[in-house]
Amino acid sequence: MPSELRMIPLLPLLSAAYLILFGRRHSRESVHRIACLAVGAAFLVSADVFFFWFPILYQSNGLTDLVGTWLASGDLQVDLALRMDALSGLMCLMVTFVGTLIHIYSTGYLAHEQDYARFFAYLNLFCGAMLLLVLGDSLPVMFVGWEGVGLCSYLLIGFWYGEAANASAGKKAFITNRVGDLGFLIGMFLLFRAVGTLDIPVLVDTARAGSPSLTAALWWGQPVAFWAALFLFMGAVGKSAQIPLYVWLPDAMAGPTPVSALIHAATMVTAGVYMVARLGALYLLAPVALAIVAGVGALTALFAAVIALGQNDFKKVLAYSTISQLGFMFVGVGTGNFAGGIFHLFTHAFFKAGLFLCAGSVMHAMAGSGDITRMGGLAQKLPFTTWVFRVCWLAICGVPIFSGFFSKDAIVAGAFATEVFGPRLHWVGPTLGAGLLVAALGTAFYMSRLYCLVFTGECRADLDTRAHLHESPFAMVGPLLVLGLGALLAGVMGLPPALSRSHGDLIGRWLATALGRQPEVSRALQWRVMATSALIALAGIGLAWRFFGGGVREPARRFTAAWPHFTAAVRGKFFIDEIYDWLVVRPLRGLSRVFFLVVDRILIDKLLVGGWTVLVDTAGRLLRLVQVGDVQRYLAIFAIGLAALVYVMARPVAPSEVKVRIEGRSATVDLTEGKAAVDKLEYGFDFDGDGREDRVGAAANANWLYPRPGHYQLRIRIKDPRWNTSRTIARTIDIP
Amino acid sequence: MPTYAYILVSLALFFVGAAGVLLRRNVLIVLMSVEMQLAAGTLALLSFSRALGDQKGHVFAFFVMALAAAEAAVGLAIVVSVFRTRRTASLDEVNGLKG
Amino acid sequence: MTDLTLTLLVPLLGAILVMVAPWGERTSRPIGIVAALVSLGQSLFIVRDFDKSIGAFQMAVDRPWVPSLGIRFHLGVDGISLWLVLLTTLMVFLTLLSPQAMGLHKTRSREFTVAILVLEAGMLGTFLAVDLFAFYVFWELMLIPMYFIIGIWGGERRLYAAIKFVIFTLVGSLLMLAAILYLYAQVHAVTGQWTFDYATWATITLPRGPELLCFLAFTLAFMIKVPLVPLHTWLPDAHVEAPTGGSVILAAVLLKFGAYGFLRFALPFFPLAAQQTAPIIAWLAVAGIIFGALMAWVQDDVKKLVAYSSVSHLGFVVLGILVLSQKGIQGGIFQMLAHGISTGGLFLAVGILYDRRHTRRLSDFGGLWKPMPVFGACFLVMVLASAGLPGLCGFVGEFLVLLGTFTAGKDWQASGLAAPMFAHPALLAGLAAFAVILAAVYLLTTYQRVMFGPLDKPENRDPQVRDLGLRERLVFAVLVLTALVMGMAPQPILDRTAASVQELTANYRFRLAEARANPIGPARRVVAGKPSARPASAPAGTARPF
Amino acid sequence: MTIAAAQIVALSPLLMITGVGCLALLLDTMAKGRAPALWLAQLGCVAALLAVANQWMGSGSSQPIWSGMLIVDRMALFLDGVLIIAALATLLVAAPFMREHEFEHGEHYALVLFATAGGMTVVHATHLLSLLIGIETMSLAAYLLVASWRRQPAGAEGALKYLLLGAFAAGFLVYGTALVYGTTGGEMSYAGIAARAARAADNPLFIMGAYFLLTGMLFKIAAVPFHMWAPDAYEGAPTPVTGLMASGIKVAAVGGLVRLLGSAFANPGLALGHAGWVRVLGGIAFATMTWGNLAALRQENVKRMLAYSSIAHAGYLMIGLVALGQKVDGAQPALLVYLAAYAATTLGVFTVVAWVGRRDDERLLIRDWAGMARTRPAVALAMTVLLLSLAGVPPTGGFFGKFYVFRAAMQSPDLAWLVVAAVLNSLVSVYYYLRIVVAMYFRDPVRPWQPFPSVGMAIVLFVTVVVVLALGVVPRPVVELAAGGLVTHW
Repeated sequence: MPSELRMIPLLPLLSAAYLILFGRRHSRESVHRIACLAVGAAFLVSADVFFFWFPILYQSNGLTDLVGTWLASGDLQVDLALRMDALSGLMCLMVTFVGTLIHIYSTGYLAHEQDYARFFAYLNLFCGAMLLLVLGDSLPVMFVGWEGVGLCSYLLIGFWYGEAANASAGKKAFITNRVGDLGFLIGMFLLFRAVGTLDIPVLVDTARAGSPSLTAALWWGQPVAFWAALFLFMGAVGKSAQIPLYVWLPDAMAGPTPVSALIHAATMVTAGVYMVARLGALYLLAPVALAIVAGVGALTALFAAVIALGQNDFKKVLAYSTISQLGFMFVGVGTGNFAGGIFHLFTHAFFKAGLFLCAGSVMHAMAGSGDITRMGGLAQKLPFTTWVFRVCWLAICGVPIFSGFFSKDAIVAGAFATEVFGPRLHWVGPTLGAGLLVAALGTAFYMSRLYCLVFTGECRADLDTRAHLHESPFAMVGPLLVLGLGALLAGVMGLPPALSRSHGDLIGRWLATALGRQPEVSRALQWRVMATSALIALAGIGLAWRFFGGGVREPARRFTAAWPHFTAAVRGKFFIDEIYDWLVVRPLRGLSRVFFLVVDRILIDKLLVGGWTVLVDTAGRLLRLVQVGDVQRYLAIFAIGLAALVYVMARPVAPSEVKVRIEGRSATVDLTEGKAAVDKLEYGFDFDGDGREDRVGAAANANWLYPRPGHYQLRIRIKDPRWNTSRTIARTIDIP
Repeated sequence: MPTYAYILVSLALFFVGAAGVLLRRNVLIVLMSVEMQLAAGTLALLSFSRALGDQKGHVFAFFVMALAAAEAAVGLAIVVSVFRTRRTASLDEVNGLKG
Repeated sequence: MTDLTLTLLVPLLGAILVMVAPWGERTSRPIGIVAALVSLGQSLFIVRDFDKSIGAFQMAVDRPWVPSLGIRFHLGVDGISLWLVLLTTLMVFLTLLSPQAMGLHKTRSREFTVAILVLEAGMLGTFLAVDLFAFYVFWELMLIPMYFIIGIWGGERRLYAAIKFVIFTLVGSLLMLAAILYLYAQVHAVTGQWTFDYATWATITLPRGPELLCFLAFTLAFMIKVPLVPLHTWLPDAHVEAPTGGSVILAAVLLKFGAYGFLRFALPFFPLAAQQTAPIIAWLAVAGIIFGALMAWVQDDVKKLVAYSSVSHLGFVVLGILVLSQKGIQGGIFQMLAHGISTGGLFLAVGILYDRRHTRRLSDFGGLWKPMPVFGACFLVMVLASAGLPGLCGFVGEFLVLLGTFTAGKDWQASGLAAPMFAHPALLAGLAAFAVILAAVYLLTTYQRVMFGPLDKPENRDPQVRDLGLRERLVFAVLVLTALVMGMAPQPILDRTAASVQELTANYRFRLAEARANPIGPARRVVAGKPSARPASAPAGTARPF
Repeated sequence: MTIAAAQIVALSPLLMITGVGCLALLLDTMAKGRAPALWLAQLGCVAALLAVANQWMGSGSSQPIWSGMLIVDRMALFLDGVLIIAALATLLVAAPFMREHEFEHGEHYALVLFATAGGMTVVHATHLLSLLIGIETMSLAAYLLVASWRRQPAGAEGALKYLLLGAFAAGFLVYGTALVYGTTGGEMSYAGIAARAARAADNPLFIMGAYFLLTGMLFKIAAVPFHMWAPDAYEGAPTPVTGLMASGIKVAAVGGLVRLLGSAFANPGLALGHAGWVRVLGGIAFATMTWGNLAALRQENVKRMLAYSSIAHAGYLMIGLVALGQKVDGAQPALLVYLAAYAATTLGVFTVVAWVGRRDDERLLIRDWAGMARTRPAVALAMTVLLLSLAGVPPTGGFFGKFYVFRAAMQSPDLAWLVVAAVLNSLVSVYYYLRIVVAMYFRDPVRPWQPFPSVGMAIVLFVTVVVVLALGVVPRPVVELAAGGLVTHW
């Protein structure tokens, strides 16, 4: 087995470590040379492995590189193992390829940055973590990468830490992701409890075999597989920014643009989709979970598309677009069409990265501003950027020939054709497909709006900015062109059988072993979907042109005037952040404060601890008062104490337990406590409460036969004949 | 007289002495009351000794008398010392140490 | 073989040397550092010589101490204490090395060094003691130096904090002393010999009532140390007022004794009582995990925040131990070590901040990455380790504990535990897992408010606010490296704890089954494999005839 | 009654102390200055100590002396040793103290020896008469010692209170003797009482007599409610004398109680049951330690605080006495070890208290001790060790003594509650002991410290600290010595 697999994540990681430790001693050139080389080398290694072993890869479970045991305890055994199969190989290639391009791009984009080495270190670290996520052979290892990319995302969003908002955005991203990670963890626990391992291939095999350990009902009648799938999906929701955890992604745009392109468009955010596809067999066992995945995806696709309509920040629009496109992917994987989801993931990586890099290029030109209301007519000033943008724009709109067209159609068609939901939920697929078509219309509209407002018409920027407009350096434009090319051509990988006249699409065939059976889409359906979506794309573009062609036009203004509340709500992103703040953050913080002040400070510290202190202290003060200094008081206490002592001493002690045994009408009383008597005492037993002692003598036990049942008062007098002192105990007895 | 009568007398003497110690304010009288308690003990010892026909009680009584004398001597010395510093022999006023 | 006595003696000798050294204040710290280094080296030798296939105590030192009372100077190390010993020596060394150890005080470093070294001896002794008397002596030996450290070099309310620390600790440990004495008498009653030998004690089953009381006494002592909610309020005060070095030792090592003692003594000695009260303790642990995190979130004082985070983190340890499975206990032990490193690091970081800025209020910081990037990086690693980021030390323990708790029901069944420890383990694990989110919330908020944002406060621009010096770098390098290694390659640590944990859980299962099978009964001896009580060998000590 | 040479040799320590006391008194009237009397007294102590050692080595078995008036056994010798060392320490500390405060009287030294001789008589006594003689010799000497600082009004006041209450207690002692004597049919020796106790226990007068006797003894160890004299007398007395009272006199009284309870009143009919002293002393033990500790909490005067602390320790000691009544294993050696550790600790503590005061600056308030750790680190450290020993924190003798006593009590399930109460009490005690530590270590000096150079005090302090630590770290020798006292005939 090829042990160079471990080199793939290791190269960027080592470079990251080196740059963190020594990066500041190096010049910019050597820094970015090291960083780019590391990722580039990782790309080459993965390409080498991928293509060299390709025949085996796509027919088998793939290649494993076992580094060692990571952690083992009891029945838990987690190996640090990497696995490359067709799916992870593809992802690996994509990550390293796009990663390399974006590294190169960054050398231009951040040419004037102070903290150059830190940036590249983080970027390398990210690539390493992402590759670990992709290649990890078991869920915990995947989780290391999963959280690792979250960390890098946090670091890179907050890269310009001087602005409090950037740091907050990073924090928000991390914490929101953590919410999802909680689900991931619980999902892992569920799987481990059911299957006894966390190795992905074993899990997948178990799921494919339909093992009863996974299909047994767990809670509310749903099988283990459902709950595990659902909790894992919670992780995916966090990482891939789906409803309800998408809120971090728009804020994440605070990071440098290459970061947005790499992490928040092409790679990290798609990890959720990748994970679901990877564990597809598990999801297939739980159609309801699949339906939830697909439903959340479709809902997110629509919702984010709507919000994107009203955004005026270049990157925010792209961010919502990403959320929406991720929704598409989830519909893909959620309808059992894993290959379709992955295909869209793949094409999306190209065109969305391209779009982001264009955004970076534009903002580079606009002195960092991303406000599209201040742009316009940039096509002339930024020719290369514009061209790449056009390609990517058309791709995302789903215009035929461009890659997005094919991948989106694969998802929509798959949704219409899917049968994974079974007879009771068969309506889900077509409904979602229809929903996606609406989302596609929205996509075409808001992307075209973006294009129109940025590149067409008059430039609305101020003079100063306008004077500085320039095309970006080659380091930035080069990667752009490559990505544009990818956006144009990547569709080839998944040409539908209707066009390619083959059995199934290329990517589907590659991934067949890794992902299992895919929904069969009839050619007729393929044609129908292609036609519809092409029309929708064109309609969206046309509508957008009517509203925004060459700047904001009359219809757009009229629309705003007619629907002021709706427009405000869309602009305000439906105030989801504020709602979360009021519903979750503030109550929780308030609760914490209450706990701290009331429970900790007052209840425990003041009452529980302070109470004892006060008690003891008061006792101390009181005892001091007794010591008045007058010797005769002392003598009195001496005498009274002695008298009290004699009084106490001379009195018999009540036995600690009075055993009364009742058998029928006979009651037996026993005061001996199982010990030999020391004192010579006399006992008088009055069983019936008539004041007369029924039994008298030295015996500490006595019995009595009651004439009739009833409620009796038992009195026992214990007497010390020496002192003629006695003590009486009373009990009540019920004689049945 | 039977022995218990002596014992009763001695008990009475003892408690009278105790009451004197507790109630009188003059140090000298208090000291005398203490002596009275010791005397009560001596009386009890002697009566027991006589009743039992045993000599130990008598011997003990001598020691108690010696003890009473020694206590009186030391006590008076201390009273003088107190009087020198405080100019009083009343227990009411000897309460500088307290708390 | 490594001599464990020497391990104890080195810090003590160091302390004496520092005390009597005629050169005064200036040399005391270097001497202390050397002593700490030597004992660190020794504990590394212990790790090297440790045989991971043995579950019982190794490298035992067993000499008579007071033979007529059955007191022996009996030391030994097993998988449970092995790494804690290393953690102790490491953290003490780093504390002495750190220039901020005494907080803002610059004087009386001789006394400080002595206190730390005596404390180290106490801590090592407590971990190594196999004889209960020795254990108690060392346990109490830790108290006074820490009291001095808080009281002399502490902050404004140091007197309050110091006495609170002492009183809280003593409430538990004195009741534990009573319980130890009771057990001691019972052991004598059962076996006919006076002994404090751990192995013998772990075979004695008490009658139910006394067992519960003794268990509560032991557990109170340990849970105050942990600390378990609601016994935790001494901790924030102690931490806030203690100087940096004190906080580091307190967090990194002292708190571990609670969990360690619980695992080592409370569980094996009182199997049934432990099982009966486990639901309460487990819920309290989870409450601690969550409320500790929540309360950490609303603190403005960084130290207090980290202190509350300790409450949260150590809840995991207790939970893991209570699960009584290999995963849970190993996870708990690992979590102890990880918490020692990460929280120790956090306190050091706070100490450095305090040194630079003379404040610990979050609102006074901001944008410190700019003047202190190296510090920022180290601080970040500690924050992330504490937040349980996979790949750093904090994750492994939390993961194992949560996984162990979640799957506990199955493990109990599979291992043949006579009765479940508590109901709904999965629910508890699920609740505890919320700390994963909350930890990120409060830690990252803290980090952001300290390091990120604009550098807008003039005090923060002062040249006084400088990056790490050489010694500080060294300290942090060790911590960061340890955190990374522990996170990436936890297996060497887990390997060496496995056998002992296995033995402990097996013994526990056996004793629990026995105790449940004989619900009423006098104190008795239960030896695995040998149901009848072993005849007492010649009594170790009776009075010499005169 | 024959007086054989062997008996005189056996009793040589007691005789030496008594004789040297008399000689010192004479010498002081004849010689110039106080030094000769002091040296003589110290030499006498050393010689007596050697005699004790000689006796220990010499004979294994116990020896009744003078027809059973006294006994020489290991326990008595052990306590003799403790008492003599306490006397020696007191002499060493008292001399410089008196010189500093200008009230050096030669008879003071003799009185220390007389008090010690009285105490030794008490621990040797096996007869009510010798007990009375011992107690009163000890007490009379103590009254005078308390009053010896004549310029100090507090001294006379403390002495007066001590005397009056002591005389009152002596009355009970005598009357109790009479009652016991009468009801046992003429028995005064412990063995005789023990032989008759089973029958006499039915007689309330006998029980009253026994309790009167106990009251007289409990007064000496300052048990609640007979403790009221202690704070005032301790505060009023010159500090070295306070040290002697807290150590020597308490040791002697406890020794006497061990003998009385362990032999004369050991009969289960007398010890157990509702009128038995086990129950009563258990209650008193609880009251004593609780009262002492609580009242000590708020004291500002170090000596007064230590007085209350000493009351609390009487409570702990009584747990051992109660255990003795339950016939458990090792109660007596436990008490002996506790006494040794306690005596060493107390002597050390009062040495420090004596050391800090100057002629015009007594420094008796806790706040006066502020910052001592800065200027006198060694003394502060020593004081800390001693206070921790009082509080019962390991590794000190105080801890080991407590442990040993509690171990004895724990063997009886009836006494477990006392141990728990004692343990909680020591928690309270830690608070006030630490107040002194707080002042010494955590506070800044209020006014300059002037050293008080005294070799004697330094020696005493050093030795006591070493002994206290040794008792905590290597208690084995003392445990074995104390266990030697086990094998005795009553």
